[in-house]
Amino acid sequence: MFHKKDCLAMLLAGGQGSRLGVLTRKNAKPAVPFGGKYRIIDFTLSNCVNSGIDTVGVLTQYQPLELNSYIGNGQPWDLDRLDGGVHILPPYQRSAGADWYKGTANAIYQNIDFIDRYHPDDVLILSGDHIYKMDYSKMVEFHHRKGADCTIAVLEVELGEAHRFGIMNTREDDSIYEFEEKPAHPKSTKASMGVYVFRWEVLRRYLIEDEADSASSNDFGKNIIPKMLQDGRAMFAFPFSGYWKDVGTIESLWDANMDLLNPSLKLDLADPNWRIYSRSPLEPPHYIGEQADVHDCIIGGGCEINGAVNFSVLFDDVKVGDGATVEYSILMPGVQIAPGAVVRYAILGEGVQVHAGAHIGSAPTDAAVPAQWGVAVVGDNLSIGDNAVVPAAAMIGADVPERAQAI
Amino acid sequence: MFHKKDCLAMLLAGGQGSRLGVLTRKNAKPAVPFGGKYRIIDFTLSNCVNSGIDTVGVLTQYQPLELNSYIGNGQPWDLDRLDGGVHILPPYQRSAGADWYKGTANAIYQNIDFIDRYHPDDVLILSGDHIYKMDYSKMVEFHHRKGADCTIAVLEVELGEAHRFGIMNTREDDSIYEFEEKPAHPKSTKASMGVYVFRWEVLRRYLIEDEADSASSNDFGKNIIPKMLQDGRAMFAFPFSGYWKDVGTIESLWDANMDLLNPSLKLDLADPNWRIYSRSPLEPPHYIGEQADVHDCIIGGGCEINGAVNFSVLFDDVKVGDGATVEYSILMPGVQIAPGAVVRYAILGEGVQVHAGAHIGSAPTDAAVPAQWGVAVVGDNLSIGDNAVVPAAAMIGADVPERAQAI
Amino acid sequence: MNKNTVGVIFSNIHDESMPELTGRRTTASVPFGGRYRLIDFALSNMINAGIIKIGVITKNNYQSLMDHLGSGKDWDLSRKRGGLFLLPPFSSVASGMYHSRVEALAGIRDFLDHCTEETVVLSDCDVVANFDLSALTDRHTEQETDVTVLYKCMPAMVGEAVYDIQDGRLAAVLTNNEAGAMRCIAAGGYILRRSVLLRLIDEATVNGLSDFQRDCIGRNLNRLRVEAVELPGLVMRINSLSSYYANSMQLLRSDVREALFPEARPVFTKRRDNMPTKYGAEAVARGCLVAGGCEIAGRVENSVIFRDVRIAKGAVVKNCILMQGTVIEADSNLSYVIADKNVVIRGGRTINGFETFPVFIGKGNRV
Amino acid sequence: MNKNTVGVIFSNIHDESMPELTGRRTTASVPFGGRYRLIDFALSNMINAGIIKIGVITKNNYQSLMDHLGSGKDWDLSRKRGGLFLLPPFSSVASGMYHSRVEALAGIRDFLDHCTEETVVLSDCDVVANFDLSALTDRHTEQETDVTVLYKCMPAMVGEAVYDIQDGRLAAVLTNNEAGAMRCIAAGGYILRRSVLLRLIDEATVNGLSDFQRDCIGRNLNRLRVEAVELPGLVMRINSLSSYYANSMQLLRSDVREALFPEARPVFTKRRDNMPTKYGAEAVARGCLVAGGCEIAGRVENSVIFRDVRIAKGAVVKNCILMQGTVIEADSNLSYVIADKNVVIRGGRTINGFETFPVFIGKGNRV
Repeated sequence: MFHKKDCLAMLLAGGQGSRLGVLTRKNAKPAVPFGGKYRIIDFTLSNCVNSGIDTVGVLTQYQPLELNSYIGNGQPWDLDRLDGGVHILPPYQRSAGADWYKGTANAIYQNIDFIDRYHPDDVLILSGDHIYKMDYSKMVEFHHRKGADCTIAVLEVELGEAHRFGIMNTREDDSIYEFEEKPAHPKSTKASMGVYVFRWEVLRRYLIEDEADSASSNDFGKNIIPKMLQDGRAMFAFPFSGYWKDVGTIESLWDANMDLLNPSLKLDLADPNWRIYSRSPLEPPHYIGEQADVHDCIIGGGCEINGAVNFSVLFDDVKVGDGATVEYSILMPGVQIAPGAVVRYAILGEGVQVHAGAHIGSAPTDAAVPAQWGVAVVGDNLSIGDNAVVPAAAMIGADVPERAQAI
Repeated sequence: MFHKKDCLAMLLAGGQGSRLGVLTRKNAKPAVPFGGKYRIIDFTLSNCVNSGIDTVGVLTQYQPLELNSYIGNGQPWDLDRLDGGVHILPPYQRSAGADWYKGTANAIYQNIDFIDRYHPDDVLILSGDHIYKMDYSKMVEFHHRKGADCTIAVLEVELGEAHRFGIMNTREDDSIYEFEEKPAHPKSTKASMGVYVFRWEVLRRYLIEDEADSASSNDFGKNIIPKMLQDGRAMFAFPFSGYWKDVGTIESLWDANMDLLNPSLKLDLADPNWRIYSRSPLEPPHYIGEQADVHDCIIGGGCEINGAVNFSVLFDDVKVGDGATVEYSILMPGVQIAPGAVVRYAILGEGVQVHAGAHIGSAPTDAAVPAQWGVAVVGDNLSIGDNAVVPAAAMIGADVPERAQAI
Repeated sequence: MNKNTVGVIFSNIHDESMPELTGRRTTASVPFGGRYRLIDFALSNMINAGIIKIGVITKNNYQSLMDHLGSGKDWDLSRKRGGLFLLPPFSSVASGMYHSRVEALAGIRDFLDHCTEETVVLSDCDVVANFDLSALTDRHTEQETDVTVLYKCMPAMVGEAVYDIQDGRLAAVLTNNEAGAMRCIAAGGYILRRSVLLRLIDEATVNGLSDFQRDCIGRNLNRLRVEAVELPGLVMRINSLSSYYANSMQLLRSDVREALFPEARPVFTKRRDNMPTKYGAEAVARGCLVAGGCEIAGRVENSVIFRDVRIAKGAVVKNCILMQGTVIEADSNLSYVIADKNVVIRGGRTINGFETFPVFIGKGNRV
Repeated sequence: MNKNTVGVIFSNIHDESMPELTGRRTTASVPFGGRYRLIDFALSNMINAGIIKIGVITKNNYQSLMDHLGSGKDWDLSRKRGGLFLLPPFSSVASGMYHSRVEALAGIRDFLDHCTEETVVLSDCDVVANFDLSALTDRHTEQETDVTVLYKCMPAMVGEAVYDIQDGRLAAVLTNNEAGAMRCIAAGGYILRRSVLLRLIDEATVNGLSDFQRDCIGRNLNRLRVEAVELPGLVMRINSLSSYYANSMQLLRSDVREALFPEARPVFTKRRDNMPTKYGAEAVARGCLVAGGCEIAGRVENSVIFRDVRIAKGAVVKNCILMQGTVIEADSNLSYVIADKNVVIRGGRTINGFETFPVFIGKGNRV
């Protein structure tokens, strides 16, 4: 039995996220750890449930094992509902054949049956790789007030940055008359956040049409939105203000983690009225040793800190030995830093072992060629040997033997 | 965090089940309704949990929407565990590429990572389309006692029937020396039930080898089992006795439903120590009208019966009007039989509407050509018009207009 | 969702009126209608109105209620935010057992205080009805009403509080002095602004008043906006064994079933993993409501049959209510009998009650 | 799985020994170790031994325990078969509140009777230990023991029951008469054959006996096979505010943490959706156990800090236990303080206790 839902959310979590390199080798991007206890997808899922949306389809096709088992029955997000709740939606075979998801629009197209069973008025289309807190119910309300067929959430960006985004050019009443993808000469600073509300009846028709067009790449941004604009559909830009960050690259992922250490950040993780839910681990409290030096950092459960940890985000079960130094780094669950090792400006994947005296990363000020500086990244479960060196901007995908110099 | 599991189960639920015709047009075979309140997969899932196996992977790829939403979080089977529980495992994309499941062995091969995270000693391989009650823990115990690499559950069949099964030829100690698929001249009557226990370490190696062999069809029965026999692996046949039925065809599905009406059936659905769990509906009790005639039947919740219902299995919310007759039939949820209609020897899919005076199916004794007689089948949500006629053995995939004679 | 409303259900308030059925359980957990407990109707009205935070006030005998409700999963109330709260006595140090509705409310003052919802719906469990509560809470909120009392015109008992209603407003709370007279009686609950409810509780506690209807509402009609709304459609009140029997038998009418079990507002209840009901070769069933898990081999007419009942060959059951797990052995003959849970009637016994005096057989008896 | 064993936990038995901490809660729900309640250790030992059916006997003040346990989901005990059963008083008509362990067991006789498991593990909540209970239940079953008493040699109180053990068998239950003497004391629970337990309860009830150790076990040593097994490893007994403080401080030793939180046997507890703990620019932390959700902007040394604690800039906290939600405002100075939940220490205040006499600040106080 399926009850009618006013609005349901479809969360696009299928992409490989190849710009995150070794961090997504065996893991879909939305399941990448973030902020000391979360996964990236926690923000979107929590936004849904906090906005009163209790039916969420998660579209996956790339390495979903970790993501599926993380989402599980949806209980951490209060999405284990009798009617509705969270549903993982992989591609599947029909009597007529089988297809992987070709583009974002095709992914929704392939799940029309799923959406239809809830008879929604509106469908919210979301991405699984943005860090933000947003009350979607206000956007849906706006969408209704405007009588829109499609409403797109937009964020004011700086003019100098606007060329990196999809820009919405709007009239005074917030209606959209033009959409420009990464314009060289932007006419406005309203950047699309990749959050759409569609009247389902209208979107459904466009999806079917789009699927029939063999020339289409079946993408919302490239095909569906331009076609709707061209047809003169009622399309509006919903202005959002607040923290919002796409964490699709190593730099932006590192930045977004460092942002959490900023006391004046406009993203309050402690707000009891808008919790960010996550599947929390069972670890005991963390222990800060008598010789430790911790400040400007986030430290997860079960950690044992005996060295210096500053300007860093440490997930659960990280061990930092005596005299070790961790600065401006992100250490994912289970990382072990042996005594005397130094980690600076680095992202270490789950279970990475850094042996005594090893050096990973370096400060931008130490870079010989500033343009070549970058955050060092080490993939899950790798070992960095005694006194080995991993330079800035390295992307490590295999163990580094002792005393070796990785490249 | 994943705890070690002694044994986990992998349930092959991927096949299209094309021999069930219109009943699996939009539904995977394991999700086909059975026995008045169950789905076929309930039996295997309940066997798992009753046998103490709390981690089950369900391998799907064909029309899994209904099956996924039926299994949901696994709560009806007590499989909504913090650690373990039921996991739907569709095919997915890796960095290296993507593949649909090619055969039963390939389906398990593609999920080696999933199995590995639980470090099981043994893996139980099951099918999702058999009706039986079996304590797998006894089979696993036998497997350990024998020191087997692979144990296959076998059922004694009649010699005349043995040619329809995979037959295990065994020595006195139950060890298998030969496997013959549908032998013309069977040497034994021990038929494989499609229930295997493997030492995971051994199976894992064979799966990897088999995958590397491009000539293989990646199937347990055709490739893995013969190869292991050939290598002289310790393989044993575990004798099972009790009710067991493959419900892969219309006839066997109908038979198995009718079996439930037999009071001497060796499949006790009322046993409190071995419940068959299912996702039960919310319907009120059923109502039997003052003019009704019900005997030899199973009737689900929410039904309203005002006609004659004999030798039939009725699921939830079926309505049978005044003077209507239902005999030797299976009526899936929400079927409506208008007054005066007659349904005999038929399977009606969910939500089928049979209008006044329509006739569906007929008794074998009325068949002009006995060899052409068969159970009539009507697909989900179809309408059979006033006074329309659906003959025996028909497979109806579209509405039948009033007074029409379907073929 | 009805995010701004919290529900509170009194599970014990009417226990004394049906001692046979409430000897070992609360009114809330009295079985009704083949697969339900009385609380299911109050709970389902709230759930179908989108209320997801519901407190159940208990007093004693509540083990069976806890068993029924479990974690609330079957009502979709096993939630991180909101959900089902069992509120036993002793929730605060000072309060012991309560004896009146006002004391019961005082005992959960902390719970009510910690809520953030603006509106509270209070409900008892003695009324069986299925109505659109959300329309009523919406109206309450839109019209900025302080208290909405729900009522139904029906035969009243002597001494019972009855309403004098003028133009949809509650004008006075009176006391009925004529047995069986048609009167406007509280039914289906009260909708209150939470701040008003807290004030009424505090004032009653300070002044030692204990009657919610007369003292809290009736005495404050001059300073509160109290609307009275008659419940639409079917309303059954279960306040004695005979009304229990009569109302159960009403369920054999299709219009009554349609009113109580509309498709749009399902009645939630605990799910059980039983098999579907089976009728044997010699079974005869006429005019019966039959729940799942039964095996009917004999004859059953004009009766309400709960889950997991066995009626053996040759047995005849007429005009009976057989609760969960009743076993009627071969060739027994029953009419006008109410069998509580797990009763066994041995083979060949005959037990006949009368329409106005059904025989009651207590839980677990072997006759 | 340990399908043949059912667990029973007494939540209230030791409430009188720590009135400060149990004023508004059971011993079971006393916070310990930064994110746990005492019951978590008893529960986790059972869960890690594969026991999936656990009854918790309550008496009063159990609202906080209900809040903690919820539906049992966080212990993976929200199950259809087995699971967590809260057993309040009044579960049967006759029994009122219990006053002794024997009465408490008599009050859940029905529950024990309906179990099908052969073995029962009884446990209190005053002992903090993490041990392999499954090895002990296996041994109990294999050796066909009637009763296995678990004990630890430790300082005993005067008047306390102590064991005389001969060759691994319990020879006598004696009474200690020397304060602080090292004695074998019951710790960690009792493992009993269920049939034996039922008989012992019935006999004690008939004879009006009330002391489980002396009457039920001590008097029957001649006819029962009673083994005594010393608990391996670390055992903490919390039976006063000072032992609560001393044992909490033990958690700052890494060997103690390793013994109490081994990877193989996690300690389950209620999960909270808080953020991870954040250390500010001027934070200094040395030798501290710190749970999630905290914001540390000041200085904290040699302390146990529960979830959601705020320590403002300039504040200094040494040798303290700060429970959930404590707020230490700027420039305060605390040493040897135990702050119960949601205490607020205003800016600039100084409160110093002494190692053997820590200052206790009750729940919700604003100082």
